[in-house]
Amino acid sequence: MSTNTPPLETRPVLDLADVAISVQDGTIQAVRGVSLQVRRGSSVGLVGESGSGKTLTCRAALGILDRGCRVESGTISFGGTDVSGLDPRQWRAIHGRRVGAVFQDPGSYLNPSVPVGRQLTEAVRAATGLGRRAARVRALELLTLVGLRGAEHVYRQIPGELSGGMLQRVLIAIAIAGDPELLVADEATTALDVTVQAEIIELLRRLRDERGLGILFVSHDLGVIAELCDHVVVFYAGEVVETGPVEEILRRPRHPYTQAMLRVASLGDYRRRELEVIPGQPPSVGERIAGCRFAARCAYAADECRSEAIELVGIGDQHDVRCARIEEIDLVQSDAWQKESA
Amino acid sequence: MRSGVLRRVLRIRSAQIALVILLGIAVLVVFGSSIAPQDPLHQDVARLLQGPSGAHWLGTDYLGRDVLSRLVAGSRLSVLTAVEAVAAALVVGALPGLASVFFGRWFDFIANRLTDAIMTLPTLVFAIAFTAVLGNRMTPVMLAVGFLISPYFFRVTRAAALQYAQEPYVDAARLFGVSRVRVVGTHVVGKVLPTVLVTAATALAGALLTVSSLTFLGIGVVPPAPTWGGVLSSDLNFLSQLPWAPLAPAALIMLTAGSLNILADALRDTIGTSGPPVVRAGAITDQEVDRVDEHPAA
Amino acid sequence: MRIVSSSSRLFTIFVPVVLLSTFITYGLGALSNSNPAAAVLGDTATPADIKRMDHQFGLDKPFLVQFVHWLGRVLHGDLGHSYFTGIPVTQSIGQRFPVDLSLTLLALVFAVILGGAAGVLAAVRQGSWIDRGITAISAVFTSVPAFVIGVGLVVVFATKLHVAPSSGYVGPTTDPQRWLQHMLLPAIAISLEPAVGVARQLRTALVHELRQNYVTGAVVRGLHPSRVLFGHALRNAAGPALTVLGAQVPFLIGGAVVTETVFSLPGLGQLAVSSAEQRDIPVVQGVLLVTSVIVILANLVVNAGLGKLRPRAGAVTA
Amino acid sequence: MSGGAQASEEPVLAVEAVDVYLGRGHRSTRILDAVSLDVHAGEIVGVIGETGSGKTTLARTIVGLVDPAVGAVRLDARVISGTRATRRRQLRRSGHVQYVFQDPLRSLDPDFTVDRIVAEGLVAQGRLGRDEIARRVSQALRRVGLDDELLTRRPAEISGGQRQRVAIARAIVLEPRLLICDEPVSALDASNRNKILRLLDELRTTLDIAIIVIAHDLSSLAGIADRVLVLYRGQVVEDGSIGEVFSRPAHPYTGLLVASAPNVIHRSLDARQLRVVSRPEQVDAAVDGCVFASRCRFATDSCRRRPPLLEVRPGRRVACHHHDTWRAEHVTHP
Repeated sequence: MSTNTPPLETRPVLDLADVAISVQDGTIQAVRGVSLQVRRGSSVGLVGESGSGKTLTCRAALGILDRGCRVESGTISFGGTDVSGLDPRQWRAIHGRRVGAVFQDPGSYLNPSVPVGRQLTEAVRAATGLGRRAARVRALELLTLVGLRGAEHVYRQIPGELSGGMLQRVLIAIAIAGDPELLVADEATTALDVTVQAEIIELLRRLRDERGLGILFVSHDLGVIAELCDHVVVFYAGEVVETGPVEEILRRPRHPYTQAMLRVASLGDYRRRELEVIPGQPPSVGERIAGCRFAARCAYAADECRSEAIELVGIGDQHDVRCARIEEIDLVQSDAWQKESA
Repeated sequence: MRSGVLRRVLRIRSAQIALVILLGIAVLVVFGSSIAPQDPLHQDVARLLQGPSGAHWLGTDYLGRDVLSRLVAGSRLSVLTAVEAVAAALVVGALPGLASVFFGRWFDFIANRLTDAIMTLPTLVFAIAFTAVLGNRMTPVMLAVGFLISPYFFRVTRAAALQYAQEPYVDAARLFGVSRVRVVGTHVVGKVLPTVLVTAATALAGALLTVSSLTFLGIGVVPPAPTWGGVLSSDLNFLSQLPWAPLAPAALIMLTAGSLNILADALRDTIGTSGPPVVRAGAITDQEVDRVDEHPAA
Repeated sequence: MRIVSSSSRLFTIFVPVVLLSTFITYGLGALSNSNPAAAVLGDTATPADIKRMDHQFGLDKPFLVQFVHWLGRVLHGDLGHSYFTGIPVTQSIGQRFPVDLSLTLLALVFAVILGGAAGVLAAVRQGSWIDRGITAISAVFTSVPAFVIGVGLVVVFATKLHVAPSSGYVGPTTDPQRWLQHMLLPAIAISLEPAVGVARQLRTALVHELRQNYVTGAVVRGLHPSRVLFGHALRNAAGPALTVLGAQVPFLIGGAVVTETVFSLPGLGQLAVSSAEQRDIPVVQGVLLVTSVIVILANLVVNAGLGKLRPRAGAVTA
Repeated sequence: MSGGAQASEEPVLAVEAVDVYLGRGHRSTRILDAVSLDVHAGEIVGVIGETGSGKTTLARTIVGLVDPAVGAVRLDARVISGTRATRRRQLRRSGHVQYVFQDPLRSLDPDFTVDRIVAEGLVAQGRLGRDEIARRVSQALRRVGLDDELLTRRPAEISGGQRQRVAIARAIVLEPRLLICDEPVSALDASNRNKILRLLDELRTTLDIAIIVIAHDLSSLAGIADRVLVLYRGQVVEDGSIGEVFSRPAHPYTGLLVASAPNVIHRSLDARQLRVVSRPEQVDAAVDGCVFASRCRFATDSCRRRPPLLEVRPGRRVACHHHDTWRAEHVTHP
């Protein structure tokens, strides 16, 4: 993360500093050196291919890592309190009250045999301690707040009777039931239809702006991140390779992987053309590689890239890149640009 | 057969032990009375109800007969009749279960109601009633028991077969013009087989307990003939003199049934980890019927 | 074939089942080649005597007519008379029925409590020594016939420790405490097998449920672990376990019949065995019918329980 | 490249106004409603539709896993829908129509090795000897960019992208006239998605086959499709060349679809301005009206009648009463 002083005077809601996560009982280090911050009213997007470590990072921040996975080093703190060593009982004070979460495949995160309203009321009561009746009233308000029409009717339905978009709205209502400062959304729009996805993004944007919710948004789709987030963290093979404000990353990506990712992303143009691909495949999770982990697939890779570990370097206002050849690449690209325009 | 399932099962230590025990039992079954150390029917009034000794390793019973010889000689009847029951159940249950892939909802409806009906008949009471009809012989009684447990085979096989028959690779094969029978033969049968094996092993253990229960009650055997349950039953009247006497026959029954159960568990675990969905016993069938509807015959 | 209501389910499923199982029961008796008249009248009977007797028992009519008549009488509570003693079958069954009913019900209660607790404990402490211990004990009990356990209990608690009676029966209305004393050991003996069945299924289902996303979801909502376990996971895992319990009832009754012998309880089992030896078909039919009805009733109860657990009937699934 | 540029005079596939129902008796529902579609050799046609649009049912109808109640499916002018079992088997064994299923992992038998999977169709034909089959299998694998060392692997032992290639190899080994790919890239990340799409693009020219790609989002069609058919709840709402349809959608639903697609560059339509704010209740209630009316911002009373699928320009069809006016109502505020 950049060493610049944060522009907002508020303390970050979520602060990850140099976090490393191991899987399979510590035998494989899947994520290393991740630092990121989320502030109230802002949204940070984690983007990367499957296996890049973005989901592990976000589950670590939620304190719900699977058995065999562990935060090896670094600190995770919520509003200044370090949570990396908390036990499940202590986490309960944070879950629902300070952080809510939504996931991909919303239906599976609800008990299939219990009406959604009862699950929402239950979450309201757990987070606020309200009485049964007051919690029910609050639950109906929340259903309306997340844009569900006919809250009374939806309240009584079981998950199997609702569409994916409705379920995700219910899950968002549950997540914000305790009025938390942070919402973690792990591929929350991935399985949805595009029109529904756009509506959910719209809803998240509204909650962020109106309630000052901080959002940590995980997606493999840079397009979705671009729609919602103001800050992007690009993951590749367990490391952060580039992080910065969303406009800057989209306009002038500096890491060759980010550049490649933008080239293969959907461009909003549907004419026939030769589609771009990134040659090769990412290294397997935890594979030991001296030097840059992207070097094997990188057109600019040189000997220096393969010998020693590359540091994340600040190159501008909150813009960091993990690339040893960033200056040379800039030169090559501006040359190419000049030739093209000449 | 799913490649390597058996090989993986045999890598499990408990399964190895179980298999060794079962092989030992199989030797007893095959050679039976010919390897019994003494004549299982020979009565020795001079040695009634004796404890273990050099001459009689497991002691003698109330007629002075050698308990070890009676147990060894009784293996064949005790185990083979159980095998008969399971074989009958396999034929009556598993084959129609597999065939249910081919037939429509009416076959399904009737088969399921019939299955429900058979499952309400209490096995032992039915077996007892059967001796009233057909006389006190073991084989027909156990065929009847096989009939009663066939619904379990039917359900397990049917559920598994229908599940696999709906996989897209089955559709894919059908789109190549492969006939239904051949599709089921190549893509379904092999995957259902381990599940059927698990059921068979469990059912065999259960049938063994049923045989011993029946022989314990004196049903299905004509007195001097030795059986495991019969030895146990005769010991029961002399508990005050020889309280540990039931141990040997009980242990024999437990070892056999236990080994079968361990083998079934090992098999189940192996299938479970290698991919195919776990078939829940006695799962409610209406949903399956619905799924069949959505699968128009072509 | 979607279930519209429980009453239509009753008609589409249980009525055919009851009809079929009674038919099998009756058919079994009728198929027997043994001629009751000849058996009762002995070697000296003349063909005319036998014919008269056949007519008296209704055995000269076509099979289906006999079945319908028999069914009609059964519906009026008439199971016929014993060929030998002439005592109404309902009377001899009525005397012994309470023994088996007490035994079965008590055993079911034990099975639910023991199996439920063991299954939940094993699933929650999955992989621990508690789980392995429960699994090992389960493996032992599935391999032991109920009567062997009964014999073991008699040896330990009655013959050695003298803390429980080894035989006999006292009605619950006569003396509830002594009833329980007499029932305790046999009920435990036959409850262990179904308890193991429940425990194993519950463990499997609960382990499966605890891995589901909705459990993770409940955790990040800050719900109390007991709420997650009992309010969510167990609710969904209980269904398969209950189904297994229902499927165990026929075996439970079988266990009861054998265990009666061990504890010298005057129940249906002894009646069944002695009438089977004598080929007293009406009595055998009666016992089979009554035990089948117990099974069907138990399954109705289980189904009602399943209905409560599952989402509303007719729910649209996507 | 404009729509239908490579069209020969006779389409390989002609779907003629098919209605498809699924389910039995009173639970039967209409999944496809008067859907028609032509595909020519060397052409890729995209079918785009969201959950419940009937896109997979359309694919299953074309390959003959589902029979249409009304209408017909023709391959090279011969009817192939609703035929008898023997004729159907004959058609299937010909291998002219091939289907690449949505989920490559589940559509490949986990117990089979790659060579057996790819050979299955040839074995079913029973025409070729073992050596010839082996030769064709390895040729098909090379064509999709896989090498022979994969032959003895099982589906679980290869990557997601490789599985999809195996599924495509299994289809093209039979030298089909028509290839239908159901969501061929939805399970893949962006780079692997583009690799598979490039492969399809290559196959259509090298093999001169007609290809239908079914997708739920635009990115799975981008760059390869010539024409696109937009399905909404079982009806075709718009079709035409992909460039035209997506750069200037004529149906409000297509507009919403384009505007909703996540995008890293500036777009011309704003989804927020296309969503329903309020609408006359009676439009909602109309059973025989426009299928999209309940979600359409521009719906009026006239939308209680079903709009016909009109050919507004050669090769461009739209089913909307307001197709030429709604864009004018859509005002972009800065």
